[in-house]
Amino acid sequence: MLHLVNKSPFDGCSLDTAAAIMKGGDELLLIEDGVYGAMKNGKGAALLDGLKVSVLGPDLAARGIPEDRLVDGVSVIDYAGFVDLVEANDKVQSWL
Amino acid sequence: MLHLVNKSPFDGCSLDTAAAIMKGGDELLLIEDGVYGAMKNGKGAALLDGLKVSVLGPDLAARGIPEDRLVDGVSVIDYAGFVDLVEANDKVQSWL
Amino acid sequence: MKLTIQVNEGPYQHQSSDSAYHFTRAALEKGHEIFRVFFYHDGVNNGTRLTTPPQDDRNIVDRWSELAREHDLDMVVCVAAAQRRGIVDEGEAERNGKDATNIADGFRISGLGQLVEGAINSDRLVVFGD
Amino acid sequence: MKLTIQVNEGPYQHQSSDSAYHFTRAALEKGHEIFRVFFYHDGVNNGTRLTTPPQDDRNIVDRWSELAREHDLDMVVCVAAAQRRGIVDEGEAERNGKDATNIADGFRISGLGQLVEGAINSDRLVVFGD
Amino acid sequence: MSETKKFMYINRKAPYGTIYAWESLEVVLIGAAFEQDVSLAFLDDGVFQLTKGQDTKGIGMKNFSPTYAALGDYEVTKIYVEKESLEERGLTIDDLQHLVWEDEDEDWAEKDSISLISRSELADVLATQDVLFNF
Amino acid sequence: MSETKKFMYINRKAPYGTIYAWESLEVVLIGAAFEQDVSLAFLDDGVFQLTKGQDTKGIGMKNFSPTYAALGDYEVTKIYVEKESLEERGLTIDDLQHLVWEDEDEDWAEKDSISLISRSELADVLATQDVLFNF
Repeated sequence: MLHLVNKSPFDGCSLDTAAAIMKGGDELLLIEDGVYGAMKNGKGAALLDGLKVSVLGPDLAARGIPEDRLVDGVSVIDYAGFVDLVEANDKVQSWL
Repeated sequence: MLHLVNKSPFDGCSLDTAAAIMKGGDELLLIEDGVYGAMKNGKGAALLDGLKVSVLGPDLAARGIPEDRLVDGVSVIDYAGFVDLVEANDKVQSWL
Repeated sequence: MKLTIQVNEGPYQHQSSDSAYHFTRAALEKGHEIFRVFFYHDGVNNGTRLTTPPQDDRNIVDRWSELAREHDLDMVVCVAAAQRRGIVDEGEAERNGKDATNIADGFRISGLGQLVEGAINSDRLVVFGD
Repeated sequence: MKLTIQVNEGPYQHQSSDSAYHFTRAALEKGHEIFRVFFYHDGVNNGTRLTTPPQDDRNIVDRWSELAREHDLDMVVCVAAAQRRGIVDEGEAERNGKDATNIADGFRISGLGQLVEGAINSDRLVVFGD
Repeated sequence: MSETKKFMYINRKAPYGTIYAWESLEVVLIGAAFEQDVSLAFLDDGVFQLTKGQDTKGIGMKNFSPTYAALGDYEVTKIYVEKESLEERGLTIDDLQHLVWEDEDEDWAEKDSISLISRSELADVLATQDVLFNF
Repeated sequence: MSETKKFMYINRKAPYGTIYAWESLEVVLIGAAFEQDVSLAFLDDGVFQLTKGQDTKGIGMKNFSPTYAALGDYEVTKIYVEKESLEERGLTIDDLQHLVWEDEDEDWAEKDSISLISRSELADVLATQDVLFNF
């Protein structure tokens, strides 16, 4: 199962709930303002511990976040990688 | 100064920021989904301590929250009362 | 008191337009003056005459049009925001080569300066949004 | 894989429609099949031909229309949501007594069943919203 | 279209402040005709959708909360409410509408539609679904 | 229209995910012509609007961040950034664009536009304003 979060960790509880609901084998993809959740020293960092996390590179670049500011172990992917994640997981949960 | 909050205390940080910015003499009005912030035992209750708080009655009724579920000291007003609050304060800050 | 009201969201999706309407009506009933209602961002979508809401629900656009007619309200739709969202009057249709208009009764399309002017000329600016 | 894409927000206000577009394009480039793109809630506002975005910005509506033309996409605007927001084709104009239409090329108005059918017939449903 | 899928509608937003709750319910009602294996989840602010005593006269909007009570007639009988979300909001199950359905196989016995489940149980239920609807 | 008011534009939302940041800036640019006493506040997710190095090619949206650097030319020279909001987000002032203006009264000396202030100082600044714009 692929979990999509598109909100900043300060805007609602989508990242909190997604992280709490995720099971072993699930994956998390941060898109749009959700990419702020993967920042080192940010509010989201603590939530990502032990999770398999990707962020959408184009959204990261738009917001001026260099990749070295991300929590260790986070993958940066493009829209094609997003499609691959959707294919690799049996379903998608958008935490709107 | 009148502070308007229209979001649930679980949806973003509007109530947190409004409560932190409010100064003596300022007033807080909770409207729309913001009315959940005035519920006893809810997440917003702790933030309201010492503040002058009103909630919009029509929004409260729509959401099925009885007045006895509100934090003590909160006033319930209607749209006419909303207008009066805007008039009584020198300006309005909408924490969108 | 003299008021300018700003509406940032379109009809139905968010409660903002409803809240702004009830507030505006209450202010008028109390004898206050509405200098202007300014529709910005998706708020411009309140100004289309093409909606057909369910019969058991309120008609948000018609309600604004009627309030404007009764109280001679100045309801301004921001031109830049309207161009992005597709709210069009005769002038805009001609300028931008559009084959239809959708602006509702009582709304006019004008610039962002109208919001700033509203803020300058009113005692209070009250913003309704998301 | 066969995909249905759901778009819940209108153009420009939220990034949802942009993200859905880039995702859909990437899926097509990889050879996946898009069973349907379903526009719901304010997402129906992506289907108006009356927008005129600034020349230095992307044209969200045209972009969808072109993608549909190139790939023969089925882009469905929910009728109930469209009636609330004022997205109208010839049939809707006639039924609801409207004097104009605003539907853009490549979009068709149909029922919510189209979303459910999309979910049944696709390997994945991917939702973009607020 | 002969295949039956497990459909879950995820409700995480409060009613009236935005239309998502109501338009989500419209999908559930239409979707019922497609005879899939349907369930609903209410978590986060979505639990507020089910509160008793909603009265929208003062805001001039349609009160759609009675529709939840009709879900049983549409054979939508599995409604999961997340315990943690209720508790964080100072709510109990008694603050919510009592939703029931009639079991044809047991002489139309009235049964509860709502199951109060923990976050980790909800995670298990989500894992078994085929399609998740979000609004 | 001869009266001068203290106008403050409040920015609390991240860029690109929603259009509020950009359309707010459009009001600031238009509003500059009205010769009011203008200032901008950036707090909560609004501080993300000012980050350096924004590159929107990959999302196909217009990069409006260079406009902040032009605000000095519009005589918009008072930009308040809330310290607590930066810190909560793991940011420092060095992550933000360096915004300056030229002081006509001091032989066009270049001065910083951004003042980093605490939440309680921001509360004081808000209190002195006549009109608060929110988007």
